[in-house]
Amino acid sequence: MFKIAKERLNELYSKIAETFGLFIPIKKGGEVNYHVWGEGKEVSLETLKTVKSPKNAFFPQSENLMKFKTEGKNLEIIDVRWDKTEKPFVMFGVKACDYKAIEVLDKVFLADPVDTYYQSRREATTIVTLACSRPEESCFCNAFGIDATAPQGDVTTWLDGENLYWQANTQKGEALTAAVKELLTEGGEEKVEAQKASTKAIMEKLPFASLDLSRFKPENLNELFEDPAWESMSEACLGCGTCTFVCPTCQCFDIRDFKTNEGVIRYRCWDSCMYSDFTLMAHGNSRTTQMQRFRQRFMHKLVYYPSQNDGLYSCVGCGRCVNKCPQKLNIVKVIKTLGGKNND
Amino acid sequence: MRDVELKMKERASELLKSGEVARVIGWKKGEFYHDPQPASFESVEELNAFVYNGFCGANLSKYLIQMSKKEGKTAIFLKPCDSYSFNQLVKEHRIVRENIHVIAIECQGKLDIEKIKAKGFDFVTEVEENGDEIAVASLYGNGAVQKDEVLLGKCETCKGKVHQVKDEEIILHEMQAGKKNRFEEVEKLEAMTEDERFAFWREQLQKCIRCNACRNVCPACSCLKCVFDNPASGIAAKANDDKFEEQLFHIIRAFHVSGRCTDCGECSRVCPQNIPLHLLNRKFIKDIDGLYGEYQAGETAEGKTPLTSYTEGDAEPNDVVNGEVR
Amino acid sequence: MQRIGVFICWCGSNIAATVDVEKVAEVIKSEPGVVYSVNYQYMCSENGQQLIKNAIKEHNLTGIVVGACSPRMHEATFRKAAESVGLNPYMVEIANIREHCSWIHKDMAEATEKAIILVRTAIAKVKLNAPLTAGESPVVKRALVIGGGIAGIQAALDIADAGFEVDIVEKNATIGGRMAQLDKTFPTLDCSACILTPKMVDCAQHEKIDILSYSEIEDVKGFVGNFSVKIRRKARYVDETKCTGCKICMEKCPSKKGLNDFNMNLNTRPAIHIPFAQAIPNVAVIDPAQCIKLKTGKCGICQKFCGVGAIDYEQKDTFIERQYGAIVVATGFKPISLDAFNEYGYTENKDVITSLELERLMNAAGPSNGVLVRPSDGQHPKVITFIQCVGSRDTSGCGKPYCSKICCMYTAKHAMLIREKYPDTEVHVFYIDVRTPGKNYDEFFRRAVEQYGVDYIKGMVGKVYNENGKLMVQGSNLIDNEQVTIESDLVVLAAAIEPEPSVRKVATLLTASIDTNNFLTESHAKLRPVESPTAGVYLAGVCQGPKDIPETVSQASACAAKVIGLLVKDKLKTNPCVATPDEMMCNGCSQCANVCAYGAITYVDKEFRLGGGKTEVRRVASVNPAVCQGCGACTVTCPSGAMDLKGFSSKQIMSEVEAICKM
Amino acid sequence: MQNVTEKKEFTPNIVAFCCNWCSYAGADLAGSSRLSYPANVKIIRVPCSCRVNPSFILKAYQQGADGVILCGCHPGDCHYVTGNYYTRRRMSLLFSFLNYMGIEKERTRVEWVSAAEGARFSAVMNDFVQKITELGENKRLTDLRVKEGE
Repeated sequence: MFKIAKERLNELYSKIAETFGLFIPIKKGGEVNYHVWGEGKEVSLETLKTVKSPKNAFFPQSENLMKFKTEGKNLEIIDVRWDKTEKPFVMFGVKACDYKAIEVLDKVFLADPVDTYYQSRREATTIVTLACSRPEESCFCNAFGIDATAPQGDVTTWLDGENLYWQANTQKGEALTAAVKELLTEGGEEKVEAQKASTKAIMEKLPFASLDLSRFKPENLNELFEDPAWESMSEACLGCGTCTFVCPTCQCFDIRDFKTNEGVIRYRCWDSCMYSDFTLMAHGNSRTTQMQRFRQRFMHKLVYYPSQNDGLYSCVGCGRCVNKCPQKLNIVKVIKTLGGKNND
Repeated sequence: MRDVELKMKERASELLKSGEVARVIGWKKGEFYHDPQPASFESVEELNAFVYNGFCGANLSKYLIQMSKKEGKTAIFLKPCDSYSFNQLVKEHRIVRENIHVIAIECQGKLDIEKIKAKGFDFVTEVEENGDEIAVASLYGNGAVQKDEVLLGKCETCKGKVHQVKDEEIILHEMQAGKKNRFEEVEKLEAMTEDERFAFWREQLQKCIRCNACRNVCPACSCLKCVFDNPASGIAAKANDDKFEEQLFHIIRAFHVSGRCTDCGECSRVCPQNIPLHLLNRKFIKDIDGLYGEYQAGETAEGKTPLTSYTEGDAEPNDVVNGEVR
Repeated sequence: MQRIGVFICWCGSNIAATVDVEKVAEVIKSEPGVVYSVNYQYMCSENGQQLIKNAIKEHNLTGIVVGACSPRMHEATFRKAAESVGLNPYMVEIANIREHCSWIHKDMAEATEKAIILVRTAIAKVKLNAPLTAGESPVVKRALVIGGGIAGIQAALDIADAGFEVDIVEKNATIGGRMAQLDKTFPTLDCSACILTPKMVDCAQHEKIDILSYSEIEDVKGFVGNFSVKIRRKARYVDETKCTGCKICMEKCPSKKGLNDFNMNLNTRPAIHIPFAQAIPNVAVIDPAQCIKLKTGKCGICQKFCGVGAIDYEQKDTFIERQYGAIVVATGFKPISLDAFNEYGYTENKDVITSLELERLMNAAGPSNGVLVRPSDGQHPKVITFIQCVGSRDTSGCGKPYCSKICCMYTAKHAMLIREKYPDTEVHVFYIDVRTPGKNYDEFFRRAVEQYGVDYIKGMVGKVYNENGKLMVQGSNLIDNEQVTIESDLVVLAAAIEPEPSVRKVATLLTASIDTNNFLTESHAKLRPVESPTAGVYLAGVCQGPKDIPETVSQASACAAKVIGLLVKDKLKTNPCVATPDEMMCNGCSQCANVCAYGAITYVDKEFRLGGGKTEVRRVASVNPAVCQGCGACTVTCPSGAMDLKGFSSKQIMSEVEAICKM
Repeated sequence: MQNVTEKKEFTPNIVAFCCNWCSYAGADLAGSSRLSYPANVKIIRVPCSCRVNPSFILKAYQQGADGVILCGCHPGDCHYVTGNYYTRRRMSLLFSFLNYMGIEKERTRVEWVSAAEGARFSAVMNDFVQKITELGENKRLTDLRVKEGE
């Protein structure tokens, strides 16, 4: 294990930025999101929940797929995907829940057929996670068996008042470590263990620590789908996309064309199953009410996705939706209502 | 506030019991004290979860678009600022006045949990409202904050404590208007140079994730199908691919609600990226006031809006600078 | 698949000298959707049009773009050509490469490049054009004239003479209007009654004219060609069909102290009365505010004496509803109230009168039987002072900013008549300017000054006050630059005229616009001066602006011509480029109707299928294509974009914008 | 042969929306009177200035316009009686708003040009082009995607 003094973090960032594009939580316009690091940027590593999750790095909110160049009646197709020969990048400060979310996304985008747009970005990334030390009341990653005190990743780091502690887990991690080695010194194991213990003590007091998910099983699918509680749960839903867009695991997108002076850009952008036109097809709309859309989102997270992915839920308990839903609806309420007997 | 909540609950119970109304729209207990959610109550039993406290900031009026179409009468609790939206919706024939029983309720300003958390209470376990002081219990320490400092942005500039519409009222204590001038922030921006203003809005709007929360919560944005969802409009788009899209979205949205926006402040309250969206709408309001005479949307449920009326001597567009005639 | 043909015109050398037409046609050939592109010397010529027609047939074109002169010039020509070979005329777009390109640019390369952009833009639009067909709506062959003054009478007679049914709705008990109150008319000095009453009789006797006197418009629905109007027939307490106009009731009526409004309240009349001798219809009316029977239940004398049993105290207002194809508004005027003009002492001095009062005093059928006397003591006035522009051309706010137009002439008329009949009378006239544009008008005025010795004083009157029974008129004489005071026996004020106040209600019902002075607005100040912007509504007389009798009659006849032109049609072709709401998106918010100048938008409750067997009733906008003029104001007001304009749809314009911005 | 390395002078791309009855006819008159204005002014015909939706103006900027000018009948002379009165209010508010967002005030303009004012139409366009040239390229309301590859 290595460590670096907190005051010297800027040197670390600077060093990483020499060879990598460095994405790190930065405060801009009052909000903390992952942005490319640069000298003078306001890094906010401790921020528990960036507004947008790190998925934006691999699965950007909007991404060009290809271009059609038209000249008169001729049409040429140009590949515009992110080029692997560009600088690889580092995602720095990823929290345990968000790292788990990347695993959820990988199962979607890297399974056959592979989404090569996602893949090329994913492969070029080295992920440096950061253990949580100060969870807040909306956190419930432990309900999904995630250990916020020891996240995985290519490199795992811990931060306390004095140092950042650094531990490489993978080859990519080793390579990054080698690149910044000159700034690191050895040691810190006890500090890390102490932090883990104290954080775990806090984690036990999380109000959502013991959510019961036992009813979300494939065999209960029909029963859950038909549950009358969906009506009242979804009643206040505005049908906005806040929950899906701040969610680290939501993966739906739309493909659209944009007309330029030269032709057309075909791009994809995040879409939300909460939107009424999400299911709009030539024949009509298969989900006509907000209840159906609302139900779809949570059934997918808690039933459909796990039934196809060995029981892995596509919720990681980051709590962003708990904080951000305009009308205070969220997945916790759904779990408590439908998840199982022990939720009362 | 506790007494107000009890009275509201009692009244809701009476209305439901007597069959006068089929449902009551109010707030229901959330997971914490600070996250009550809008809800409709159809039986006295359901009222057990009824709550009304400092975190009931949501403007419930827009729910009436759907609710007032249901069988039977709907009762709704409206804070003074929500009553403007209600009138505007009636004016635009979006809700049927006769099907609704409006209960005007007391509001002493609503709280912003994010502001409380920013004071260092980031694991809030309990909140207690004691007049101007808010006691906060958190895992990382307890303390108190001044209410003034943690009000929702929209409540800081509260435009008054008078209900514009009501069938009955539950007001037990005197209410106070906001302390800040609502155009102060707009004026601050107006005083900047073009470049500074541009930089300000670029930074703010770049945060936009096009989640549409502002639009979907907005009582003025009551279109069945928004132009941004309609491919035929030529401006439909979902997510940003370029900064322009956010500008376009917010400019057109502000224009569409101009003269109709009651300044209820919901757009800024719900924005996950905390973009001060109300400053867009307020600019229109300020300009309308300055150019065509003071106008408050939702003051009445009748009449034309400033953009659907004119006078022969109106200002020329080229002469208007910063909302004033040059 | 779209098959667009492009035709680039040289316009001789007008276009070809600065635009490389060959290159334009060549470059455009490779535009997606274009299957044919050609250039030709004169596209508008017989041969050019033939070329277009042939190409449409040969290449099975679905739309064409003509790069030529302004569409204001030949759009109709090319549309007709297209239509003649079966292509919908609205599938034609014009790229204006002459007025907007070749004529204003000198550099050939630059102009050619711009021409290409303009043609591309037109192609972008035409690709989104939809075939449009003009709609048709039936025409009810009956006209309504609101107001029975000379304007209404003339319009009604002209329309009826052409063979169409006309109803005149008059709010007073008789038709005739202001002209019936006049004594003589300028500039010929013929007797007003002598020329008006025969026309009134003509109306009464015309088999095509129905006079609905003592009636008002209550409600108007519908649109050009098909108005439905609700008319209130006020209770006159006399059966119109029975009354013979014998006037015995007037003699016997015990309540004789009602002010005679026909005589400008200068004398009195009985509660039951016929307004004047030649009234049409010659039927009595009871003033309910004055009638003892109607007020107290006792009396009933008139009923006793009426030989035909026409009196009916139980009569109530009734309503009738009729359909009309066209409506003429001829609601006329009234003199303004002079309450705000204290300086002339009108309210304090009986001998300060208005010109209209003077008309009655000089009229043989007037309160003094045509003998000019002072209202205060019945003496013959020796010195009479006229004051012009009382409340006209007044920017102080008390009066009206406009010139009332008729006062200069009638004042000269009055002065002349007085000097003629009573040569011993001294007549002074205070004026700002004397305005006499009109045939024989200035000659008339000069006669007053030169032959009749009327003393015209250029200047304003500051004050009129009573001193020892004499009216002292204090004013300035600007020509001699001195203050003058004229001791007068009678002072006559040329009060400004204003539209009859009831016009406001009429305008609202007809959705006809009104200006700040309450005059009805014409569709175009110069070119459509008798048409209201509301299709099918026409304006005659002073309701549209101050005018004298000959002008009023001209306008009334012009209205009649317009109405006849409308009523001879069985069906009206409507402009197909009208607003059209997408009901699936319409919120029914009413914003669009608020900006429609024509009242073309109404709202209907419609049932929509929601799926799952459910339905929903929603309020949605409905545009009447016969009334919509296609301005597009509603389209921008509509936040959801549900309202669109055919021929200029949002998609089309957006597409033009995209194409035109491409450098 | 011009020196190809010479920096290309900025010629603004201008879109003019003209109402059919007054301004478009005014532009026609400018044409028939041979009163020139730069070729980079391109006209889109609309029935009335009140047909111009703010989204058309924004679309023009997105597509690379450097200036947008809206022309209609003089207030009071509108062919459709009141159309341009609404235009006037809408555009007063919109322009003020755009400026509030940091968009240059001069970039967007409304001018009333009658059918008889050919000379004025030409003068207005010349002046507008000059103002936009001074102002430079539209960089604040443009969409980077549109100009890609240029």
